[in-house]
Amino acid sequence: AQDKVRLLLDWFVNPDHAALVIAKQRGIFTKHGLDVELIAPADPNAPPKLVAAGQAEYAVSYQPTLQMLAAEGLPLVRVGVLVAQPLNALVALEDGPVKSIADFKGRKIGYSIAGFEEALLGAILEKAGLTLKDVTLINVNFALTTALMSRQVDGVIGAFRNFELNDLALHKAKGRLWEVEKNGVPTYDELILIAKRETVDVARTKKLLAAIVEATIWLKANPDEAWGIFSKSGKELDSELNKLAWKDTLPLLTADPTALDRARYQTFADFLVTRGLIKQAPPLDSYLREIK
Amino acid sequence: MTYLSAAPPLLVRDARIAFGDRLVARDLTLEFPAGRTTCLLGRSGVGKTSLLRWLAGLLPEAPRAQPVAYMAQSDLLLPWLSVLDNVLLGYRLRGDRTALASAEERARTLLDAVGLADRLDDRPGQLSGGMRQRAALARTLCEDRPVVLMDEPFAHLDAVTRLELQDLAARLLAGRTAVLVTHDPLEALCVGHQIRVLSGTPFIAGPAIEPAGVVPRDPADPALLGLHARLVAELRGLAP
Amino acid sequence: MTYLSAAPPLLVRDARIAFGDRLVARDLTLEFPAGRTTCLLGRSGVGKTSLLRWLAGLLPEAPRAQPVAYMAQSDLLLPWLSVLDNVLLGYRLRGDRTALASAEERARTLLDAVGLADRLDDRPGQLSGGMRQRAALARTLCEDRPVVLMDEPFAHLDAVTRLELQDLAARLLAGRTAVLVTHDPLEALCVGHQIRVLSGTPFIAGPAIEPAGVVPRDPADPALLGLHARLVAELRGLAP
Amino acid sequence: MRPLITAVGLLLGWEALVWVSGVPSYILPPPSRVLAVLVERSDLLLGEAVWTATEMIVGLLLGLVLGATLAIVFAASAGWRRWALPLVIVSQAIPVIAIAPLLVLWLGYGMASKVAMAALVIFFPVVSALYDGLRRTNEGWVDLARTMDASPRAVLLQIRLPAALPAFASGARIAAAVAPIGAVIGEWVGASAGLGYLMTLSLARGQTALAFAALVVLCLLGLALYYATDWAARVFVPWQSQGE
Amino acid sequence: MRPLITAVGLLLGWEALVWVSGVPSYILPPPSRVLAVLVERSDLLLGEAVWTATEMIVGLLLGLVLGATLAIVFAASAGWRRWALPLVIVSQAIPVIAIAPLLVLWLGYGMASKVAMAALVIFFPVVSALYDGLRRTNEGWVDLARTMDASPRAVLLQIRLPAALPAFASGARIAAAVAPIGAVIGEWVGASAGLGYLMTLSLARGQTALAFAALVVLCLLGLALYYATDWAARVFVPWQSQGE
Ligand SMILES: Nc1ncnc2c1ncn2[C@@H]1O[C@H](COP(=O)(O)OP(=O)(O)OP(=O)(O)O)[C@@H](O)[C@H]1O
Ligand SMILES: Nc1ncnc2c1ncn2[C@@H]1O[C@H](COP(=O)(O)OP(=O)(O)OP(=O)(O)O)[C@@H](O)[C@H]1O
Ligand SMILES: [Mg+2]
Ligand SMILES: [Mg+2]
Repeated sequence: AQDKVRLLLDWFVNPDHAALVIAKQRGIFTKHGLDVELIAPADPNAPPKLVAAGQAEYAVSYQPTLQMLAAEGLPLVRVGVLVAQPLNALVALEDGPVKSIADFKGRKIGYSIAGFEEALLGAILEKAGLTLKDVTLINVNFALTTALMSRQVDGVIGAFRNFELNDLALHKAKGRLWEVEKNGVPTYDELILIAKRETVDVARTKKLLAAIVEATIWLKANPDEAWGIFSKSGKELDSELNKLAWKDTLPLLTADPTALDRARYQTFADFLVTRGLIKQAPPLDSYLREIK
Repeated sequence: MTYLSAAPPLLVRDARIAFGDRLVARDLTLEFPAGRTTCLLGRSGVGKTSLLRWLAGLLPEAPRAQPVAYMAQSDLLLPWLSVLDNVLLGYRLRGDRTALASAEERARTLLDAVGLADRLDDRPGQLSGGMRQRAALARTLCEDRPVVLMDEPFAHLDAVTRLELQDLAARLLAGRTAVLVTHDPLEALCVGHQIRVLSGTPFIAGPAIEPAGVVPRDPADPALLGLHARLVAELRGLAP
Repeated sequence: MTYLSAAPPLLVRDARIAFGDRLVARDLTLEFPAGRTTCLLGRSGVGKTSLLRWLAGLLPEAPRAQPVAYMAQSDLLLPWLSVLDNVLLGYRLRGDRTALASAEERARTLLDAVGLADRLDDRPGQLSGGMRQRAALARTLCEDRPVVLMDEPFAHLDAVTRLELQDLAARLLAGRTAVLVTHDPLEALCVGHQIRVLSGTPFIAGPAIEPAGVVPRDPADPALLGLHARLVAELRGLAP
Repeated sequence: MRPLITAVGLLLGWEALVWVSGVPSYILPPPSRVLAVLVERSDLLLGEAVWTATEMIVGLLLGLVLGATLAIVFAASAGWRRWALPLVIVSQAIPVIAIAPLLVLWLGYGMASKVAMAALVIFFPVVSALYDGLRRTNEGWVDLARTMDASPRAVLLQIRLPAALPAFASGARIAAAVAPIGAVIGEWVGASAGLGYLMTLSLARGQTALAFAALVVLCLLGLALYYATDWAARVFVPWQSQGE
Repeated sequence: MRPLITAVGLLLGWEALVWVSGVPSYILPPPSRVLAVLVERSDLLLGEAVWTATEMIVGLLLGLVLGATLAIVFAASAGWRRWALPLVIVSQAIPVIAIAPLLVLWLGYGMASKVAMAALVIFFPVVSALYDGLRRTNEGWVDLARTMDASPRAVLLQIRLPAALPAFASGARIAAAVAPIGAVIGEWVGASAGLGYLMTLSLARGQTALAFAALVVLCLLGLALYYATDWAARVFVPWQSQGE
């Protein structure tokens, strides 16, 4: 019998989820004895909580989010990784007035609420000799590129490097991008897989990760065929932007979803403490689980 | 269709009726004899409606002793019910299905008697003012209660219909304790076993006037003429 | 306070009044003479109110020729206005400030005449039924129009007030073309220059009855007695 | 004919607005482009519209039933009113993000949780308007019913309720008009589906024309539901005024 | 006293719900914890509450004025009604995310755009209820006014409008109850302050108790606004029934 598994995505289905979608569509999960239901939630805040409450076995989340939730006492553990590097970036228009980070002084920066973008920005600005007080922060929700293109803001933080530049390009604009990890922010895993601490099923998780590995290998080898499968898995997925992002995303997908770099988590936890997002770093073992 | 069980008398003892600081009656003591029809006369605004509402138990301090049928000065027909259903309203409200079923016959007869036999299914909005009043009258009489209180029940009726319905009412009120407010002294003399004139502020009730003979009396009866003059004089505020 | 300019006659020519397939009048031709008061009598539901509404231009097909003052069968007082403001409603609605200012005096006088001098600031909800009707009457008379249409204006008044207000109305209607619906043949005989009885479905108007003498006539006048009997007979549906 | 003229007029007005104000098309696309997308992606839009329409209709029906029931309960019982009325008022202040996980926990990822949220938005105008209507019955009728020994229950159901139906219709109209947004808000709960989801997705991905195409479909659904409700209200509540 | 008992009772009910249903506290924190946070972070909460309260009140006032104006215009003019009524209905179906960029473009990131969004949510119950009320005036009064040669304008303003004030009050009550959510929705538009903003932020950081503390403050604001409106409606519209 197939093992029924509910996997909550972090947001709407997009090329970041390529490995998961391909594993499902090509029957790789089934092959590993899993019947995986991919659920795209409308509310990006909900998945970790629902996993903690046992409403799903796994969720896709972000390392900073996991660390903040763990600090708040949510019983979550990281069991794998999908994108083992930051995607987040600070973006401005190339033909705009901002040529370097220092140019942001006195300007407006938009972000979409995820809880920690303010902290990222603070670190980036400090590296350039500015503080958060030197800029006006504006929550533009998910309309990052719109806010940028209409020049209501001079830059946006929270843009994903594989999406927002393409989005700008589609609108015939060019973006200038600063990667967070090269500008004062310690590196971190953008997309991870989390589960409930008390009930992690190691055997099942192994199968899941194995399926993801297999799917990742296949799709990196057959990007065009994989795009065909991905874009047909949902009517709304077949868009020009996804097609462009697909190309940029595939190299970012990690080849080894089981890998865990504890030092990276320790450093980032310290970073979160310094930025005042959490009071105290929870013990690493309380929210990290290596599945080998 | 007459009421067989003994109807109670209506007693008002030391009643006080007031709206804010407008005192309508004070230390009011009155008795309406059992099984008889009393007509109330009085100048406009003296307090007839207020007294009737007091008797019906509708004023805050008023006790509510026995079941009454009450016909207000305005017709109070429900616009969403047909004429027939309006007449049966009491039975519908009490939710007694068997009583409702048996009352329907009575309601049809009454509506026929008030000349609305062909308007059973009309909504009140389609009726003329007098028709509405007749429907309200039918509803009150259909209630079949030992005590009946009626506030100007014939005000919107033409002279002929009025006489017919006075007769009908007098017949159906036989044996019941009824209080009927009217502005027409002659009407009071025809349908009332006794007549009381209210006057003054706060009002007091004049002595009971009891014309001879059985109700309904013939309005042409010359004996009523003298009483008529007396009533008008009382209304004018002159002692009899 | 009398109307000085010439009041027009009211003409109804080949009128048809109907509600859905209920035909109230057909090929109706009637004239109400200028400057005189016509009383309409008729059985309940015959079509008096409908005719009055036709004359007021309120029915869909009705023409609206001259300014009228219209008093409906129900009082139609606005609950949010004081009695005084209700009486001045027409002036307020027309928004003519000078007319409004000068009419206020007239309104007070009229309210005094109908016995509501001490209730000027009351809301209609605080009045008795008869008081409401008197306020509506005052409003209609305050309008000072050449044509006045009144639907049972005295229905809720006691006999004494009724006589007083009949006098008042007769005085104020002098020189105006007035149509007054009533159910009391004696009242019609007292205040009307001429009287017409409506009967039948669709209704026709009987011949004009014109009692001798000037209005308001004395109700005790024995000459009226014969006419009274004739009117009641006509109402009964018997040819005179 | 007339609604068509109105619609064309509004579209022309929108097009003119875009041209005159010079709003960039990634903020407000001109209707010509939206119409093109509407045709092109009609398949996708239709699928999501069915989902949203179901939420709207079920939410509205639920809201009407729930709203009417609560209003009647409030009118009947001072106790309930004291406890539950503040709760009902407060329920209107709760943003979906605060209780979305709770709804999923109780109702799952499917349509139930979305409809529950939609109904929460939709039911309030009905409770409020109907309860108001029930409170302001012509007192004469109530007095009459009391003299007829009517139980409070009979007064409520046979006098106050029919008298308050125009108020109910009024509340139902408001409810019908907010049903689309109720459904869209509901789509924030549970799994992604529906026009609201499509809109969020395409706005975040810069596909403004698709988002507005979804919006146009949503508006059409809203208009249809409103006019259907309005029509039903006219047919089933022919008497209009509260009083006499 | 009574509201206090009710409040305590409701809090106990909430606590019981948490214990009985076993909802984890990061989804629905027990009131005891929320109250602790409420006290602890009262400074922060108060600051955000002032912001949101301002949006609510300004939005409500704007909504009342705008709603009343539109309802009167609709009642006065069939032309306006034909063009603008569908627009008003459709305006209720528009999710904030679709027009947020547009609002920001026109009104900037300050309070104006938030108030505009809040007013858009709030004004509809007022238009709808008042317009309904204006349509169902006792026809006898209107006929009377016509015989008095009243202009349509005078009939509207002096007869229909006062007669429809109870309906307006009814709409205003609904508007007051949705004002908090209107303000929160408004905060979706480029906000960096307000209770809605605080809630989103703390939910994203897993600080559920703080989010619910903000929600409690929002609910209290909502209740206060509702009861203030209710009181005003009773005082200024003492006559209740539409008809006679
Ligand atoms: N709005 C209406 N819809 C349908 N039928 C109506 C309407 N108004 C009046 N009628 C009918 O028209 C006829 C005449 O009514 P009208 O009110 O004119 O009578 P009336 O002579 O004034 O009676 P009353 O003395 O009882 O006031 C009646 O049969 C009545 O049922
Ligand atoms: N709800 C009320 N609020 C204030 N005053 C009232 C109210 N009802 C009646 N009154 C006052 O009480 C007095 C008596 O009114 P009531 O209606 O009993 O008179 P009535 O004798 O029936 O008069 P009518 O013959 O005109 O119907 C009047 O002065 C009236 O203004
Ligand atoms: Mg009375
Ligand atoms: Mg009539």
